[in-house]
Amino acid sequence: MFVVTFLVRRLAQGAVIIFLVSFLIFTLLRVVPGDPVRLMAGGMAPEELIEQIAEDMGLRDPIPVQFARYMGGVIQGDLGQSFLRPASGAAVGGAQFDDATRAERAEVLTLIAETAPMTIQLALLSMVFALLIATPIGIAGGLYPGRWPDRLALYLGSLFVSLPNFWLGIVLVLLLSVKLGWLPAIGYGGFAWTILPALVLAIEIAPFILRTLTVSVAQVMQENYIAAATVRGLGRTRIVFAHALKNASVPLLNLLGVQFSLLLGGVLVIEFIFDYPGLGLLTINAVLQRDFPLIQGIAIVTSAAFVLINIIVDLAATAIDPRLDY
Amino acid sequence: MSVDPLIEVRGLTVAAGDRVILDDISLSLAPRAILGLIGESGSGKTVLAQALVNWLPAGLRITKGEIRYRGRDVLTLPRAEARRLRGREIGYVGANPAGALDPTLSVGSQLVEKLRAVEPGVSKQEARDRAIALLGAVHIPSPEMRFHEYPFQYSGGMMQRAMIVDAMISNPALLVADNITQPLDVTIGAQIIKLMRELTEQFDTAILFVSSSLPTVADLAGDILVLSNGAIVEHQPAPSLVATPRHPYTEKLIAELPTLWTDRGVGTPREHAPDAPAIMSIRQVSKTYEAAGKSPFGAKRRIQAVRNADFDVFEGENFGVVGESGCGKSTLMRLLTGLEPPDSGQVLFEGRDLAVQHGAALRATRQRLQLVLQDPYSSLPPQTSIGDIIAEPLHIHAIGGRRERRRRALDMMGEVGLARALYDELPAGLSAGQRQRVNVARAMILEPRLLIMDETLSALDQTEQAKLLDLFERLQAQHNFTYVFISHDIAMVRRVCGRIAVMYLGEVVELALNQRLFFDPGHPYSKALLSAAPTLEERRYRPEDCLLEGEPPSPIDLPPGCAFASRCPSAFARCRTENPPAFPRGHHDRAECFLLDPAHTSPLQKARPDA
Amino acid sequence: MIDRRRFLGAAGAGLGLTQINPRFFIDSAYAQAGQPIVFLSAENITGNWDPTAHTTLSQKNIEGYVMGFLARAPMRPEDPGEMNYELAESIELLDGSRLQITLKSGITFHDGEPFSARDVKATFEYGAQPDRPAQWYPGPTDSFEVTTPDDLTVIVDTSKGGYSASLFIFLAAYLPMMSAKDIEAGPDGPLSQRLNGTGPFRFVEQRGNDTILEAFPDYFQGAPKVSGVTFSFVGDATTRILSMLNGQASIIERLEPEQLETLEQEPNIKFSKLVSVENKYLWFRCSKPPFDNPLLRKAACHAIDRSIILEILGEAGSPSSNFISPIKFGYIDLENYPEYDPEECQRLLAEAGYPGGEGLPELEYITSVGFYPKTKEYGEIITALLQEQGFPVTLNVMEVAAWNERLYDRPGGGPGHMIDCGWSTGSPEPDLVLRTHFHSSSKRITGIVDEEIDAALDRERSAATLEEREQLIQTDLTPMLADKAPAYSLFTSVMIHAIQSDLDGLFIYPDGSIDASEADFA
Amino acid sequence: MTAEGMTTAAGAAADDDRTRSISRRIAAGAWASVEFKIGFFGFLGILLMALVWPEISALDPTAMNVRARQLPPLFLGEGWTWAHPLGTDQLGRDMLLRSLVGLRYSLLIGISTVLLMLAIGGLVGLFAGYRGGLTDTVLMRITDAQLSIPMIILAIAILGVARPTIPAIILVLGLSGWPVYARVMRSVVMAERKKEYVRGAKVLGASDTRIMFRMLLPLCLTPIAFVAVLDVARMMIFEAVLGFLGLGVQPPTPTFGNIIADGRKYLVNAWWIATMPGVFLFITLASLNLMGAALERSRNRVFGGVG
Repeated sequence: MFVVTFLVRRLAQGAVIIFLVSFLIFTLLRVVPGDPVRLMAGGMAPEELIEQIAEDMGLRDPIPVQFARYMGGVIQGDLGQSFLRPASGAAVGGAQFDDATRAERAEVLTLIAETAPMTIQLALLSMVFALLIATPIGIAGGLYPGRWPDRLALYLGSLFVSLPNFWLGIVLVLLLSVKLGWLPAIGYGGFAWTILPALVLAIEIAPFILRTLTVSVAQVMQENYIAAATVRGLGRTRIVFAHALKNASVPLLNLLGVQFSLLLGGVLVIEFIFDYPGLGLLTINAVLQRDFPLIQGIAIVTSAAFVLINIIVDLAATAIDPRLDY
Repeated sequence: MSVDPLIEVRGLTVAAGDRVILDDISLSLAPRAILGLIGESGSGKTVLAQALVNWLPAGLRITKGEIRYRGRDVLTLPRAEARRLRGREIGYVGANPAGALDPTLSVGSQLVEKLRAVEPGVSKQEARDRAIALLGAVHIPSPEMRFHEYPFQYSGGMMQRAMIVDAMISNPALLVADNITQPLDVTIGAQIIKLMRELTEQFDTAILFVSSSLPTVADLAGDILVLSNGAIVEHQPAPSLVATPRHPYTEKLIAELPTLWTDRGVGTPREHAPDAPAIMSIRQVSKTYEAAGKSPFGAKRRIQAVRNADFDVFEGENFGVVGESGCGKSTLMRLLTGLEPPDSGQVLFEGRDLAVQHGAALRATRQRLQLVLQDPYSSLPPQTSIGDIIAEPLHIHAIGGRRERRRRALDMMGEVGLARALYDELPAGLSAGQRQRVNVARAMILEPRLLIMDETLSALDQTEQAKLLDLFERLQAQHNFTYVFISHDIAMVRRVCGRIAVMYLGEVVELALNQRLFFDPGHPYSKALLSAAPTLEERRYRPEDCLLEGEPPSPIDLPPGCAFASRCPSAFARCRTENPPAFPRGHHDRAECFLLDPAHTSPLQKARPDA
Repeated sequence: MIDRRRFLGAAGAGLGLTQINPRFFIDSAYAQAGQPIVFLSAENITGNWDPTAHTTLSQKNIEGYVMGFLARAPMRPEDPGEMNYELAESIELLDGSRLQITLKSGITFHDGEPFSARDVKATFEYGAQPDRPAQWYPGPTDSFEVTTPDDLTVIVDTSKGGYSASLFIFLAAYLPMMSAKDIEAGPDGPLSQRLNGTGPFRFVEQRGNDTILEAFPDYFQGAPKVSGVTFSFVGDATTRILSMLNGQASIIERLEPEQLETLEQEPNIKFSKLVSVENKYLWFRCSKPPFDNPLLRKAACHAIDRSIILEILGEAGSPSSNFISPIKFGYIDLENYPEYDPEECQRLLAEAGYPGGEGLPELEYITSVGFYPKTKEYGEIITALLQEQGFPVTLNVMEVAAWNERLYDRPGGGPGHMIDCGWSTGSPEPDLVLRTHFHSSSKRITGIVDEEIDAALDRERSAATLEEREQLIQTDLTPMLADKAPAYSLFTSVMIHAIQSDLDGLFIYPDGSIDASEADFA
Repeated sequence: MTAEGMTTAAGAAADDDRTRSISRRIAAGAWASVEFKIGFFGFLGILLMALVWPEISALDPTAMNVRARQLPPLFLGEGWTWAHPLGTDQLGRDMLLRSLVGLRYSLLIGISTVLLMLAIGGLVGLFAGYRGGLTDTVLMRITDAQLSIPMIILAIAILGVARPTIPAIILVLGLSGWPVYARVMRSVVMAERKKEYVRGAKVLGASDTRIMFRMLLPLCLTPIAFVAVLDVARMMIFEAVLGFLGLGVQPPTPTFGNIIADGRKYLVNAWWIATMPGVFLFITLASLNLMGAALERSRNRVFGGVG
């Protein structure tokens, strides 16, 4: 019952967030310089034609009017159509003319639905890798503050955070794919294609997990109940694994919720480098092409994902620590 | 004694680096006996308790001596065995039950976990049954349900009982109880003491009862050890120790003990002059908080923190407000200091309503109305130096220049007995007593007229308390302050306050002059409070007669009728349906109890000893 | 016809068998027989499959696989004007204004329709419509007339337009033949939805960034040996190299010299290096100050040391001193082409009224990054060289889309003052560059309006014979352009493709399109 | 922490412990550890090099020498020369010089961005946490909204159209990165707000502004500052990512971002171009972290927290 009311409340708040995001992005895209119509119509198109198209598409209406129209669609599950991508799925670039013969444009929702699962697969795998790398070291660092595991965590974190993801991506491809030939790297042809990009992404996220874990484990180990557990006759292993880690996982969970956008940012670049056909690649292309409906759609979907992930994180945190209530 | 001692300590010395914490301690404890250990804070009593279970904090080392449990040397045991011995044979209950269990697991599961860790053979079901049975044995209501609840859902008293269950669940031969009643309300503390006594009888457990409160120890223990500066200075059976202390330290301890019923001339409670004007008037003040309900659509939960409080504080007097935790004292403090406005009613300071003052006017008023906070630890900003903390009010009110402020802060430090060298130090290094002096200095530097002391002395041991009380008296004589003491400490209030208001669940149930309250309480709750107060004197009221088991109802869903009815031995039908109004008892005194209704003749009144 | 396909004997070819290697993941993914050729393109394609709707090179390359042309121009430097007939049996000038095209018989489109003169007529007329973005020279639809005496004969009459019908010869290699049926279906018809041609590969679908083509078994010159072609857009040059290295790609394009160096160490990769039809230019915005002043434009040209640029480009660039590529009809090394000459530059600056660059406004030089090799690098060099002479230039490096948006002239002049761009057309026809950019009716990027240039362009278009036309281009038009310098051609691109060694039988045209009809994996 | 501040702190180490202010004691405590010294000298060294070397070097970080391009660093490969200790880049520019100048700009971007994020996030968090109620709800929903848009989408959306200059990059990154700080700040403030000394300060007559800015802010900033060090590095990398997308600082100004982004193409032939800035970044960050960790320990010692 509480879960239901909690969900109702959070989803309502989430709707507000998504609305704010939509408005923010919508406004931003319309006040920054750069006319999407010129891109749609192509550089060679005459000015009158550009104005004509803009008028027809309602792009010269006041922003609130445009926004209202757009949100009206969004509520009905219609994120609009891409300015540039045709329904046939072709990517667009270069200077084409928006003549009468242009193909029907693709639905934003379809484009996102096609690519999102790929990105989810990538994100999940990288999360698994990141946890595999960061948890043992982070926990050891937290258990022995000031000693070598703590330092290892610190230096490893510094090292990882200094590695630009696109640099690391290339180095790893050269090593693991080109030199050793262990893994495929570019494009997507099956699950194996996800491993390398996920690894790169994992190394990008790991420092933050490392740091949070080190700090929170160290903090939990200072808690009264950890000290008391010894005198209550519990073994060290049990104390660390059943109590300390459980409590230390709450800040980690929260971090994952908050740093969601970090993950997404990484996904963007990594998908571009690896030519991985996910949401990130779609986003980069959309942004570079000024495909406004697509950018908006992606922003809405990602903020919805953010809201959902944070609800899940909070539910999980509550399950771990009942004090948090709902 | 013919029985072999359960535990025997010989020549135990514990040191932190070069500093000796415990010096050559020897003691022995027979099975089923209760040994009391008394000492003020810093005497090393907690270290001793922890040394007995071979669980010393990092940095402390046993340098000499041995601890034998049933003849085996505890200190040389292998780690795993020591751990099992610790949990199974020797139980330990600490002073702070609040953080002693993992907050993310239910109490029951942790009890089961503990039992199975020290007694691997026990099945889950068996462990569960035992835990529930013991929870019942320590008088936790509906133990089956409570078993599944989380630590944060337990009140302090219940948590302490749960910790006792945790220690007792493996049926240990020895229980080390380290200051377990200290954080509890007196009525709850009294219940715990009663419980300890039952335990020795019921489970044949020997208890080492460590406490800083001599009356509590004397009440419970057979023999008492007195620890001072890491050494045992005296060892006597309880009655003889109280009657004929041999060591000067013990004598001093007994002498400093505030008394309830006998007047030993340690200062007189300060009453106001008959014609003194009211400096602060509380007029029908109520305050209700709303807690977010579990459901977004459901009703908010209303916590009635203060209900219809109405009294005056007269200039020059010491006014006391007593009550147990949750009675609304803290809310009252916030209302009195104008931190929060009341929902209804008025708080008048010097005749002006605090709630309507803002900005500069309010700031000016605040110069004359100051507060000394309760917790010596969280009340000082941790990263500001002591000098700056004390000078802060001058800063805020833009009084004096830099030098002037520094001079005044240093003067004030001198007045409250803080070394000038501490000016640039951080509060971190200070003892609780010193911290409270900083608090007092900070409040007094503005030379206010009314000082509100919110549990200011609660965290201090009696020696420190006595010193600060002397300080307050001296400063009052010098500056002519009016004090409002908000406290749960009956003995302190008895010593200091001229008039006392007793609060229970948000209501001022009784308001009386000092003498009248103690010798002729008008409200059964006042009487229960008095009966529970630890004292070495012969008790005027026996707890058994005055208080029923159980804890105060939650202020969220108050039952109709008198709030105390559920714990009141004298309650009758009317009490459960109707909330008694205040019945005047002469002077400014009054109490809210139907027993005082002229229309009612109660057994209590008949039984009044001095009637 | 016979020699139109040359097997690649280029550098690194035929070096051993594929190395055996524990690529268990890759192998499992690539082991199937009849694998397609995976081509990684540096440039994105448009969403509109109508061949006349774009000038995008990568899409032209896809059309190269799918579409048929009347003739193809291999455009090798030895003989820039060489033409090989494909769909045409012969192309003959009947007289100055009439061209007769005879078609091969028995050719069908991928959709099963037979290819006939009707389709040629429709294609010519549709492709020359003024509203077609790729509208091709020589003139709008109403300036010529196409008649089809029978199913295999087409006659083009240009007497209405007043120019020579010979201009259609080179264009035969430029315009892909579309089906008349598709064209008739109108703007919303299948033309924009898919490609339909007579080429060796059939368009299957667009899957994200991949264009899937499969072998067309009824190709009139015999079914291709490979199962198909996967044409993928991969924006990042490094990513393309990496997929070449790990064997996922069969061909990649637009290699940079360093990448060439990297790949040359690989035994199983061979290369094709071709001087292309593409020149890279520094375009001046001639319709707005200060570059509306030819003196200043020339001064800027003299400030640039093209030898440094070529050094940076290494094998990716070939020197040329004209506005068209050496493999275009009419190329000549111009004698008056501006060379690096600081003194001349200073002199011209002073003459233009900006001695030492004094008084010049802040100048913006826009270049792209990601498509053409080394643009940023030589952009930095050009900026530095111009600054050395006192031009207050700032370089603005943009990703392709942003650059593209700013590329073309607009009323009041295009953005910035100089912009970097190349121009490539799959035909020897020089007017596809010269007329497009420098005639006041087109003035794509520069925005130049100059009557003398217009007149020179018209003169060479109206020349009676090819010889006369060549003469006019070499002695009249291009020297005039070198003098007025509406743009500065920096060099001619060398197209470098890397190809897996086991892939044989490709023929690569200088515009980058590839004939893979006889390609096969060894 | 500026180099200057550190030297005075170090100088003060000899003074009498008692009369020294708290901050000096923390600095002195940190100074006593070897780690701090290593970090300090590492950072100081690199900072001095970045500030001084480009000024005194005869070379120009933007001067190209195409004939001497892609020379390897000392003792590595063929053709190295003492004139270019870290080799040259794809246009024959000195890598040492470019890395150092790049470090300047990257630090400028990293630090200003983090300061901006701290300022916005700190203020939002402070107000939300201290005021609570409606202020809190509104501010936190805005924060959540901002947080839910990946920074990079926002950055490329804005920078893709408004051309990237250093101030624009700082502004965009700063404006999109603050929510995390706002959330952290809010939770710390909410915890502190309930403490008694805040109540005490109110009774003393302190205004809300005073409590927020004089009492809570300094207290809550310190723990956040240590997170911020990690973020400085992250922002420097982020600038590199923007450079990689062609939205970074424009040439010829070298930043770590555009050096790495441009050098990436040559990773196989001339690995040092893209790698050197990374090495500098690591040294800078490791030094900062070493100092930070030592300061944190010292601070905990002085404030009586856990060591």
